[in-house]
Amino acid sequence: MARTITYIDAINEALHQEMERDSRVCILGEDLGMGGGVFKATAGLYQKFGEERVLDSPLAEGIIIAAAIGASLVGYRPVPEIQFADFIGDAVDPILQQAAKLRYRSAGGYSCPITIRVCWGGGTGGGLYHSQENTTWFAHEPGIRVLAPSTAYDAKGMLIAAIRDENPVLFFEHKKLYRTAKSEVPEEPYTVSLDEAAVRRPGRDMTVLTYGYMASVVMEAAEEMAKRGVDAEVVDLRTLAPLDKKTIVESVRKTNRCLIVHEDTKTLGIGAELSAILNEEAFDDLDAPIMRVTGPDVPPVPFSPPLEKFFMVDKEKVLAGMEKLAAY
Amino acid sequence: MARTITYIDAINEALHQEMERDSRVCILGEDLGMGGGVFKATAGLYQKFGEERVLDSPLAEGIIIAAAIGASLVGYRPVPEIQFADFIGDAVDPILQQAAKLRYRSAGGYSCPITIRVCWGGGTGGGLYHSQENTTWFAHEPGIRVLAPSTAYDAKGMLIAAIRDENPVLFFEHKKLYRTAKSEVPEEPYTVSLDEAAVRRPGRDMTVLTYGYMASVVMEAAEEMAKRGVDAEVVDLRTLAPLDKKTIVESVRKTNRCLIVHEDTKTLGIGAELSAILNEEAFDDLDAPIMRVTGPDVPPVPFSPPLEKFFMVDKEKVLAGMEKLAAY
Amino acid sequence: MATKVNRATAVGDAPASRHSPELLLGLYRMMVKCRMCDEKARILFKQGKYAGNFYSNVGQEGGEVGAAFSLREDDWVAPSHRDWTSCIVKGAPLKACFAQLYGKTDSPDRGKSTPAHMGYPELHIITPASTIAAQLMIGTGVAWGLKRQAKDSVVVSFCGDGATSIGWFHEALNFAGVHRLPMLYVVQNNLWAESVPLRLQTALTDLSDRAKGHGITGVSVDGNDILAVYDAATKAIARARAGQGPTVLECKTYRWYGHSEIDPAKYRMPEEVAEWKKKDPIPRFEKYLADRKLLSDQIKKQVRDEITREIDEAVEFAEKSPYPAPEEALEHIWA
Amino acid sequence: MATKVNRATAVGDAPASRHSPELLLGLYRMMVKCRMCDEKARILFKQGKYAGNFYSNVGQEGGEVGAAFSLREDDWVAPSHRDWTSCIVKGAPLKACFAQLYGKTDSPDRGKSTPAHMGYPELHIITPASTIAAQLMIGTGVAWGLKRQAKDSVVVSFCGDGATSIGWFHEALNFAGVHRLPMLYVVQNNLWAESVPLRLQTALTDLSDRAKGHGITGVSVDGNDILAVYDAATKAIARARAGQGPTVLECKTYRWYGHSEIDPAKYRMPEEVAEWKKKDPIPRFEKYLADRKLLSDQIKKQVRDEITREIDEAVEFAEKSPYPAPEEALEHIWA
Ligand SMILES: Cc1ncc(C[n+]2csc(CCOP(=O)(O)OP(=O)(O)O)c2C)c(N)n1
Ligand SMILES: Cc1ncc(C[n+]2csc(CCOP(=O)(O)OP(=O)(O)O)c2C)c(N)n1
Ligand SMILES: [Mg+2]
Ligand SMILES: [Mg+2]
Repeated sequence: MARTITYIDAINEALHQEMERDSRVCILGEDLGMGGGVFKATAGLYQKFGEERVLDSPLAEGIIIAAAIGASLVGYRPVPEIQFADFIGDAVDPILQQAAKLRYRSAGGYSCPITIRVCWGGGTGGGLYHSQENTTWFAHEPGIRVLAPSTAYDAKGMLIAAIRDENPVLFFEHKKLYRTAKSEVPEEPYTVSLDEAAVRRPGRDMTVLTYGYMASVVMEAAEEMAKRGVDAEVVDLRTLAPLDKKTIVESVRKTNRCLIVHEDTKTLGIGAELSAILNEEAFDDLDAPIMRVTGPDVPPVPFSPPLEKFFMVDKEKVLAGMEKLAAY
Repeated sequence: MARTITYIDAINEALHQEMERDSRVCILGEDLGMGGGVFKATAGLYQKFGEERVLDSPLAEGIIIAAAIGASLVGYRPVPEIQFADFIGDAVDPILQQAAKLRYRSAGGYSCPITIRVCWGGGTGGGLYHSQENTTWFAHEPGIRVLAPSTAYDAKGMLIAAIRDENPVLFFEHKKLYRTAKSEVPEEPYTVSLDEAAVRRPGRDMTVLTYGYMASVVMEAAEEMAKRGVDAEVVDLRTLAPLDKKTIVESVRKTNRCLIVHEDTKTLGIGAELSAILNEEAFDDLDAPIMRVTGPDVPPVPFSPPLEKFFMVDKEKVLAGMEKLAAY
Repeated sequence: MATKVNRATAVGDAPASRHSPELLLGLYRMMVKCRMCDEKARILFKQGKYAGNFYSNVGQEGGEVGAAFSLREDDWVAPSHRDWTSCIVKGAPLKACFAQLYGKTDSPDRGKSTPAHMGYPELHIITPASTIAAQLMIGTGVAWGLKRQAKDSVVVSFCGDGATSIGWFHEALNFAGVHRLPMLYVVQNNLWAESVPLRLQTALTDLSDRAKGHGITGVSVDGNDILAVYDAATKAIARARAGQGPTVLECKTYRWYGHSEIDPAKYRMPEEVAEWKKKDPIPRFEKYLADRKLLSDQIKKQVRDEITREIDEAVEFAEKSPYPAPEEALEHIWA
Repeated sequence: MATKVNRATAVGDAPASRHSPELLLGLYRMMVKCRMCDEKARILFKQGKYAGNFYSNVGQEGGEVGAAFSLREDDWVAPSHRDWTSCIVKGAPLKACFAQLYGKTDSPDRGKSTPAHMGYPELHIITPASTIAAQLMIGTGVAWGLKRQAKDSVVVSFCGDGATSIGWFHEALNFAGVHRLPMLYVVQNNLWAESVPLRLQTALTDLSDRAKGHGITGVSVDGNDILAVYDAATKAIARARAGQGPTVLECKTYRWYGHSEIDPAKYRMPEEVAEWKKKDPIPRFEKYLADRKLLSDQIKKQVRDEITREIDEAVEFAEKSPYPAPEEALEHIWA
């Protein structure tokens, strides 16, 4: 039975259900056991499954990921947490040089089914070190899935699918969605494909590619544009690596125009790859340049409220981008 | 007076001269003092300037960079070395969260004039962990220059310019160029702009954007294509961040076609941003899609010789790309 | 400020057992000031006066003041997230400190960094980043530079118990050990890293033993005994100045409130909190001073009144200070 | 292989001072085998038979064999770049080992990884990456998993002196300390990390003191005395099996050749090298065995002849093994 719950409750429910279903699933990270996590994503797990399966780790992202990798080699399916994307630095090597390449370097002899949950994104006053997006570093490297769900429904279904997937997965959760994103979510466990983008709103006049918190901002803008006579198709990527090229390219082939919206800084954000792919695969269908509405190329996100507002993409900025594209 | 020297000798000479000129310049890293470095980039410096200024550090990339940052705060201009790009993981946070953001987070109160030398690139049998390119991680972040010279002349002039620059700089040296790239290099110190791409070969029919070792491969291919009747303009980016958009865009506006060639894996390589920029700024001038000839999306670079050959972009692959673009 | 004079003269020459009355009152005054500023910062946050978050140091003032009080102007401080008050000890004007909370243009970083991450270039306070242990590494680099310049300045760097688990902490100590750098690593062991208790953080009992893994000096003291901290710190600083290398100084203490202002800290037993509140470093030091006839109720009141006035002024100043213009977001990226 | 039986029975039950002749000869044979394979690998590299690079372990066999010899099949090994021969000790067929050098399809990774980075899933040898200390961290994770499964298997992980400076080394030890994991960290202290001498690496004299920073057991032994290593390792392994936690075992030793086959190692004094060659662990153990009438020239020759035959076969096999097809580069990325 479905009920309306928040993004964070969806994540919490997915964790509860997968841990119940499969005793190999275990959790480790900072402040997530007794504390239940900064945002309470792991609330109740410690109480239900105990310290053996829900471990408050020492403050060291490197060993959090490496311990998960090691445990996966003896049959566990660990779900380590990186508290904020901004603090993933110590774990970049464990994630990209170890986890993402383990299958490859052993020619399939070892596999590494871990799901790394990471909280990302700005717009909550977190400042320079509690707001970042660094999906690019990871999406650049083959061998690890990079996911960024935007709805409560996807958050639950994709997290369950990720835990069951044999590949290492980075599961990026946008902190602004935790309590604002709500959807009908079935009580029972279910999975959402890790290979498919979602067409959130079909449309004829342009395609808007986006993901994460921006997906909701774009949806609002699209409705507004509809009133102004522009019918936008909104594609929520959901997976940042590998990308669902098929859905993306087909949509733009149909609408002939494409706007990319992301919160990340412009240069080498996910939008860069999207634009390059479309140029390669839908060039003859393009009636206008592919445009990007993104964070500016400044360190994300300066603290003071006017600076944060300047950084963040909002509905007005998206509308301006859509108007510009439509007018081209 | 200019003589013909190798890329590595050019780097070595730049270091000698800058250390002579400015007592604030100092060097630290692994295996670079008494040993003179894996590739001998720092040969003779220890003997000339002593342990105080040429320091063999403990095996810890994090403190190598952080010590350099700290020393820069009390007036030094450190030139730390990361032995291989593959091992930069431990220093990702010091580089991107500390060095690149220090000026910003202190609103100019502190600055961080360090030049981080990094050896990168494949094609020398180095396998999965002595071949990588990860320029994308760094070029994605504002606040740090990312350079990748392709000639001995540029190597010297850009390294000197980098050391004198007030910004933190990542200076990527391609290991395959060390002894193969030779050019006329003045004996005296000189600088090369850190803001400008170089048009290596003017041409009318297409623009090829490239950098690093690939620049020499592309030059050969371009000469070959000239014989086949296609006159390619070759632009060597030299700087990967910030990019010299002006030169890039102007070239493509003129030739109306663009091929991007890099050694890095395709997805979210520097080529992605180039393509996106051109799409935004030269769309109406494009007679064909922007195409990319790059490493495949596999962990760079598998060891066994046939696998490495499969991975690396070579003249034949570039020629095939140029033919395809010309025929579009 | 009278304390400035004290600081310059009282240190080094006076044996630890004979602290001058001026020094003792200076320490006292500074502890009270830190406490009151911190409590004010908490209230302002609860009132919604500024965005972001705040990490209270209340309860830990013994370590904060004791370790940094004797520093000279040319010494450096590398604070972490819980050390906003260390800027006050190093001499930062309260106006700047409160402007920092508000993200206003009169903060040293014009609102770029969060309330917790205050730096002050003129006072050699390194603007912190959140990354745990980064300040220790950069501070170590500063110490390396100072040593090479043959200066006798030192660097004092603060961190918590949790920070001693991350690899970079060890890289810093190891490097400082090799080069006998003029560093003092103050570990404020408050038993918790967010909700993670010490037993899940480390197998050690004394975090000063971290030093043993790097061949450097380690000392553990009661962090709520400001004189114990002060004595250990001045000794370590004197050793550092004399080229005798770095010290890890563990201050055993406790944070009274949640990890940050948004943490109700339900993971801790109320008894534990109550127990530690009894060990409050301020009344304890007040008793010490009163026993020596150095402190009366009148002086106490006078100290608090003066500080209250200073704080009120600073808050008013911060509130009036303008926000940065939005486009300032584009400044200070490139040289 | 006769040694397999020895390994299973000789350990734990036999007190360290009374090693059975079978065990002693098994250790001897394995040391010689490692030496001969390694020297062969060097020659093949010099002959240009394979690409990449090779990191010789010659001189360090005492630590390599002594630490891993007593392992059971269900135990794990986490090697680093200089530990190709540890795979041999753990039981990897020489054919696979030499195919690894050549990057052929009969290597466990079908040519994906370099010569130095051999793994062997069936034998629980973790395929290494170059990143220094990564193997310690992942090995620690394996130990965590084993402990939670209430297995009594252990993990032995190798690294060098240089590796003890990087933060991840400490994160691993700290985690193993908190959870008392069944880990043995073998530090092959060969005095150099590439060209960096120990004095610039650490302020410590004994690298087993790294353990003190994490509240775990540390032991230093003469790495060229195979019995000293064997005894210390079996004791540590027994403790680990019994749930008594991890150990850092420093083996003081020396690498005879350059850091890798492309390093002429001019930074070392010839006297130092000569001095250490005199301490060669093999003749030293031969004398021990001969003194006890366990080794004759004839047995020595026999051992060497047998191993030579085995190596020759393995090399021939590796040479004949096919290279992977180029398109295999696209395989094994995704599940
Ligand atoms: C590398 C990194 N990981 C995680 C965090 C999030 N974080 C901020 S403070 C903190 C706990 C710090 O504990 P401790 O070192 O004991 O200091 P305390 O807060 O108790 O003063 C954590 C996990 C961070 N800032 N940096
Ligand atoms: C993180 C990292 N940094 C640098 C290197 C390059 N590197 C390979 S081996 C080595 C020295 C290792 O020294 P030590 O740990 O003493 O081992 P040894 O080679 O002496 O056996 C270095 C610096 C690396 N592989 N990984
Ligand atoms: Mg703490
Ligand atoms: Mg060594």
